[in-house]
Amino acid sequence: MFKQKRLFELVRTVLAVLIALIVALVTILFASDEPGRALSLFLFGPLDSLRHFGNVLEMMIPLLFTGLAVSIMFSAAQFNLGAEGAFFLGGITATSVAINQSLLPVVHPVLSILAGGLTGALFCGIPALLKVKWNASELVSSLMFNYVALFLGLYLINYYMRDVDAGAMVSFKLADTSKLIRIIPKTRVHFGLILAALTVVAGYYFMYRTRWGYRIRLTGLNSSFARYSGIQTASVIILSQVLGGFIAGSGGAIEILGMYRRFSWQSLPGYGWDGIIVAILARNNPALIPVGAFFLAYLRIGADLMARSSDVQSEVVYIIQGVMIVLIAAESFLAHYRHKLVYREARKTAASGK
Amino acid sequence: MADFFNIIFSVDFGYAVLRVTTPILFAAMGALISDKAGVINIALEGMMLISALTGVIMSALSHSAGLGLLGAVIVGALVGMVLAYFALNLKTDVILAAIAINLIAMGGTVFVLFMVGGDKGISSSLASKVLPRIDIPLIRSIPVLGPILSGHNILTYLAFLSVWVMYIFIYRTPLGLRIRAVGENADAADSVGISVRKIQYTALILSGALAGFGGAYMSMGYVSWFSKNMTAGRGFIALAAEAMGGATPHGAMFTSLLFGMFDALSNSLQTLRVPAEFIQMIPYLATVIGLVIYAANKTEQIKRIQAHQNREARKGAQEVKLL
Amino acid sequence: GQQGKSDSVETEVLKIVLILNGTLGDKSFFDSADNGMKLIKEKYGNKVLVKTIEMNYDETKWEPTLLDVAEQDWDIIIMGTWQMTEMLQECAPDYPDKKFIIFDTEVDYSLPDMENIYSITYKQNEASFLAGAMAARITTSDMPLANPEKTIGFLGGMDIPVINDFLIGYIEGAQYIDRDIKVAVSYIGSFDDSAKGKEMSLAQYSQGADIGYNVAGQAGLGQLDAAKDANRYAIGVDSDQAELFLSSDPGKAELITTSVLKRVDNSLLRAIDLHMAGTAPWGSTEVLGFEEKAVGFAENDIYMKVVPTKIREEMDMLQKKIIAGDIVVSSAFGMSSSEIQALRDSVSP
Amino acid sequence: MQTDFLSMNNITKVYPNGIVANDGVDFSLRKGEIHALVGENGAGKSTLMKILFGLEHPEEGEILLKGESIHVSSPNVAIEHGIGMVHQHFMLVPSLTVAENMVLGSEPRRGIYTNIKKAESETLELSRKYNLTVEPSARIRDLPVGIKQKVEILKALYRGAEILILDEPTAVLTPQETKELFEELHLLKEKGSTIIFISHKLHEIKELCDRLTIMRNGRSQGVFNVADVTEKEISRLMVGRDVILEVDKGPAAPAEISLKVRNLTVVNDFGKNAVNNISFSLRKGEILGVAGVEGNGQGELVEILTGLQRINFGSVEIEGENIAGKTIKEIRNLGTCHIPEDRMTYGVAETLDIEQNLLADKHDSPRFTGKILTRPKVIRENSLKLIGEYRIKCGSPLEEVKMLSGGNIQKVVVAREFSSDPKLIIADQPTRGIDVGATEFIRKRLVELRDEGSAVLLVSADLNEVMELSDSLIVMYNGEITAFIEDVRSLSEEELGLYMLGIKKQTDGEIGRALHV
Ligand SMILES: Nc1ncnc2c1ncn2[C@@H]1O[C@H](COP(=O)(O)OP(=O)(O)OP(=O)(O)O)[C@@H](O)[C@H]1O
Ligand SMILES: Nc1ncnc2c1ncn2[C@@H]1O[C@H](COP(=O)(O)OP(=O)(O)OP(=O)(O)O)[C@@H](O)[C@H]1O
Ligand SMILES: [Mg+2]
Ligand SMILES: [Mg+2]
Repeated sequence: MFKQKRLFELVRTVLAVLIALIVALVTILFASDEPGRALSLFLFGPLDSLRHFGNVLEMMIPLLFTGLAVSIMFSAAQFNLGAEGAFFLGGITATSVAINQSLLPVVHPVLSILAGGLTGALFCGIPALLKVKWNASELVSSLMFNYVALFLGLYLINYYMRDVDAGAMVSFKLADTSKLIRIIPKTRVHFGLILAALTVVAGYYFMYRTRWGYRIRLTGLNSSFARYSGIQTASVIILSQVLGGFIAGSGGAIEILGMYRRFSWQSLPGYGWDGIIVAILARNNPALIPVGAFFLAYLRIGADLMARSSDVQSEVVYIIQGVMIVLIAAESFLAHYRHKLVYREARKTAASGK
Repeated sequence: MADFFNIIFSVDFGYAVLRVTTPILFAAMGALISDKAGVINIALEGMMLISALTGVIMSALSHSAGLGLLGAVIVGALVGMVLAYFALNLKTDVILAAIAINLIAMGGTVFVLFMVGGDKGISSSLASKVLPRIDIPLIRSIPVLGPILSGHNILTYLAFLSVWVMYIFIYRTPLGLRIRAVGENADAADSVGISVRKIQYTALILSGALAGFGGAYMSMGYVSWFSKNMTAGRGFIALAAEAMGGATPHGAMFTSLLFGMFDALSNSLQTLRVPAEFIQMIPYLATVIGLVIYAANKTEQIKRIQAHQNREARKGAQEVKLL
Repeated sequence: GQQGKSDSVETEVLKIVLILNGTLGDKSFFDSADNGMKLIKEKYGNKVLVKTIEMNYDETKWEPTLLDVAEQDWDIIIMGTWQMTEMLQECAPDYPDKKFIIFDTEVDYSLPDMENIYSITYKQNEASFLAGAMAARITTSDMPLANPEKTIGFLGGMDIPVINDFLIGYIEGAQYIDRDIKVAVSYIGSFDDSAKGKEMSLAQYSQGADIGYNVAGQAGLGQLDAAKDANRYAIGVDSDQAELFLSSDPGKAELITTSVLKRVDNSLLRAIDLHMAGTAPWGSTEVLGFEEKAVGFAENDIYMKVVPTKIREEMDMLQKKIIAGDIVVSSAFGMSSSEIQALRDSVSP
Repeated sequence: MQTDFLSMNNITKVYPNGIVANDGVDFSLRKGEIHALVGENGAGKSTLMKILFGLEHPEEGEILLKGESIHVSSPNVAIEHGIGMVHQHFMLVPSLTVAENMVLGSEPRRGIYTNIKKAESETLELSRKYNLTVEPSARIRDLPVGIKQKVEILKALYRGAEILILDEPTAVLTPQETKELFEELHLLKEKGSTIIFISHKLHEIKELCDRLTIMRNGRSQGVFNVADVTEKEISRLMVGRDVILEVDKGPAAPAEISLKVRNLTVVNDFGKNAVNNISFSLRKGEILGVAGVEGNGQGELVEILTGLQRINFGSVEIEGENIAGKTIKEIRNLGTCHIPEDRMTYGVAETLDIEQNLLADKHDSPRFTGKILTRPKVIRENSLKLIGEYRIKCGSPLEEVKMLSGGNIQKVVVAREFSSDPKLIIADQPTRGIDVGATEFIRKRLVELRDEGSAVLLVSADLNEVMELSDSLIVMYNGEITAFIEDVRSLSEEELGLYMLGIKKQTDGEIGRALHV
């Protein structure tokens, strides 16, 4: 029974992907004179060289962090969208530590990441506090705080960390001691991937094998019940968001330390929203976060390669991404057939039971 | 400081507030109607963007601003329907489906603009129309208020009218009653033969249509062209305004105006000697503060009402008993 | 990789790729660069193969793209903005037989193996100086839409060095004409939100400015709408913004007295010309200004019609002075944020 | 033999999770009868009725109305065919008024507007006609459950129901309200309605119904004339074995005081005393019943005792410790357990599996959680043990709780709470809406726990239950204790009713005996 269902899920997903691909192909037919090549770039481009596959892994790193962060907050039924702002501010505070030229290796990135994480924790903690104290919707306040984060971050860079000798609004150079080492030669895949993997594993254990994770999940599923069971729901609500913020903030820090020479974002990088996509695709289960993150990263890189090397407009990739995401997350897609399967199965067991 | 007050109490400022508020108000009404039916619509941003482009293309093709508006509204409604199809029929998580729509809107509008106008950034090659401004003869002659209230784009008046219409619609008509019932207790609505799905479809389609008005205002009223990503987060702000306004038409209008006021203020205050980043933060911070004050008040109020109700309920129970 | 169709003259075809760290459609910088590619194609036809790649604004994608194209068989790889310099400095030495052009910034030639890079920078501050001077003349003039107040406007996209480089020139130009000129400065905080750009410009106009200058990409176009609503003057940037509206909205176009041009297109064509002639200065930077037609005013019909001859003549004269070095315009590059803030405050109305 | 007015033939329903809720069920109705549908929790009663009402769709089977096959694709169709349903759980919109709820879906109109005036007058008319008094302009959220139940019935009647399905309408009603309801149902029957009545209280069925259909495991066990079968026989057919309805309970052996309530007053936000200066004690080894019409302060009392609400005035001691300022957790750690009145809100997380639900109050106890990680093996052992012990009907411990029938959900709650070695058990309506087998089981467990030395506070609106289970009893009316009955066996149901309605009250001295000083 379970096996059949799993098989069905697989078939369903494959079919959804196929349909999405057909939609993609139709769109590409519109936009391209060489649709076959474009599609093959899109599908297999990420696999055609180590560097391109490295790009997928690079992109996965921030997605793993924000995906995990969002899934923890959503697990507590806290629709905090602040991962975006936390990631950005995490990058900024990490920068403020990383531009310091007098710290030791190893210690330096650790301090920077901690700084980023703490900022993220603080940032996502504020909507949590407002929620607990005054019942202000965390969805709305975090959405607004994201804008505040952007402008605050820009101010900090502009007035405190800007390298006036640089020709753009960028921070001073990050010290070499602060950088995360590259772990796969010929790619930019950095130590952050290992950190991300560890964080996701820890996240899984945390959510499903510790008392705190249990409390978060229980509060998210039914907070009245959680309270009745003796759980301090207010602190759980805060914990989930502070933790989510910490992870998102560290993610921002790690992204900067692993991928950049200087801090140079001038707008929110969007990984928070991507994190929501990943978390929902993974149904808030940390164990599935890598799958969701890989899927999204592969999609993005494939689409980029296609836009870059064929005549497909780069904007088309947004359309393809949107369609793919929606179809794959469509739970009732083919539900009809699924039910038939269930029904037949139930009849069979009933018959054999008799 | 004198400058500050000069700015706030100027006629131009008052006029600007209404202008800034208009698109947010439309989208907030869109947020409201779907919220009432129990579905959160964070695709407003994308819907507005798509409609903004549609308005420009349609008006350029038809040489009529009215048809442009019609096109924008219809396409907004269609996007609402697509969202409904995914969320209600295919059971895609509604937040995810909405994010996907926003993504598609962001790239799709530029793509379509490129296909239609051969340009990726702005629709200046399309001779699109703008919706007219309206002078209201009587009101215009009122001192001070006159110039603030008169001479706006027709959609500005429509936006404020929509608040009233929405109020009547939600609280006085059968469909409104059903929408509220579905939003509050879908099972109950289902059990009396109301199709929950149909109602939520209706709400999302209306929500899209309202976002369509907002989008049309952006490209055919506020400015006279479509440019990439021109809604710049107004759909999200509308969402915040609706929540902050306690999910009532008038509340949402009030908070939209509040946001409009702070936004207009931040636009005017740039000349103050404060880093621009801080001024740019004002509207968002003000929204959060407003939200907190509102929510805190409401929590208090609910507590009081609940207590009252409990008491009444108990009294009722006893009366029944003694019958 | 992407290559041209191979034909008999394959060996003679010069393959040029432009990688943009943004997207097309900004009606300024990137579009202008792309236009440069078109000019090159027009001029050299079959002798060149050109391609433009948009890398979008996501910075993590820039370096992989640069490495990709460097590996493919392009002869000349063109890119722009300061953000690309450090990547290029690391990449170029690995591909000594490829040529790289970087515009609007320069690489650090004290580093080893930079001989295959040619840098182009622009004197946008000098062109902005002229805009400031013209605005100052107009606001104090008796032109039909000018008012007695000595206030002019500046609408920036963000408070960042490139934008401020325009601002500094503008302020200096205005002050050069009249020390009492006040400059209302607003930053939109975005390069997309043209509605907000319009709103801020309207606020400036209502606070007494009668001419404004927008340096905010697509968001800056809002100023042109505002000029029409408020019936005031505007100055465009990067491309000839009057031309954008000439057919669709002539009334608006007439208010755009001129546009300050940063002709990336011209400079790229010039670079290829030099390369074809074998005189391209690989391994060094060229600073292009009025002389090379890399910056300048859009001297279109509206400029000729709307701006009084006296002012136009003065502008020509100032231009000559700048070229001759009699007037030296400061640059925002190298200034700290507080210094810029102080300068803004000193002219704030 | 009369011809069948309605018949459902060979109905089979398989839920998406693979549960076969109805397996070839035949069910038929005669015009003008009151037909009972009984069966254990999860037997498939509600499912069958939902199919009849168009809320669920069967995989097989047909429905014949007056001999003609009908296809009930949605509640709308059912309503058109004159079928009305009062659901097991209220299907009302709390913020709307009675009249608005009444007309929802078939609103009278005036132009584009809803004609609220007409809705209200029609409601009033209908309520007079059937003697079901309600106030049309009152908001549902302000109404007590009894009235809500009336609104539900009126709702069905408003839509012209000739066949009225009542899914456990009495589960939330007090005896008096039930009596009233029965009178109204008789009235309806006289006026020509046909009624399907689902209940787990067999005496009600004996009292009200003409025929009954018994279901077990998704199949029909046959149709009977109510007059021909005894309660005992019904139970046997339902459960498949003999059920002892009377609890076999020896005399209590009260020991020292476990719970001490002194001068407790609970003031609500409007300054009204929901609980007014009450004092009593509860000793180990006894069951103290708290009787009273719902809403007379029992809810608040329970909330205080379990820490869900803060104490305003007075004191509460559990196991010798004052609980003022203690968290729920700390109170639980004193040895308190709590069976909540509303199991879906406070008792379980619906979408969580059974195993994890069984863990809620003890997830962090050293038995299940080490320094950092939980112990899956011990947890699995625990859940399997409890599922077996409490006979929770489920496929596996990993099944979501919402897949269980109501009675089995209640068992999950009870199993969890009873398995924490409680010293003080606060049981609020512990057997509400569950079948006889499960009721028997829970009552037996309560007595066992008492005999093992736990103190039990039993709050129940079910007079039978309080009188059968309690050793002593306090009666609450209007926030006060109106009577303390030391030995329940000496009490008659009538006398208890008088105390509950506040018509009779003991002297302070008599009530003071509840202190056991
Ligand atoms: N929507 C549903 N999805 C899956 N399973 C369900 C659903 N509704 C009911 N079931 C299952 O179907 C079976 C029959 O349930 P049903 O509600 O018909 O029982 P019932 O006889 O009404 O029980 P009760 O006396 O507890 O109300 C149960 O095992 C229940 O868990
Ligand atoms: N959509 C659903 N999916 C899964 N299970 C469901 C669903 N809807 C209802 N159920 C479960 O099916 C069971 C039967 O539901 P029903 O409404 O008949 O009430 P009940 O509480 O089981 O009855 P009782 O109070 O007599 O025990 C319940 O346990 C309910 O939670
Ligand atoms: Mg002037
Ligand atoms: Mg049932």
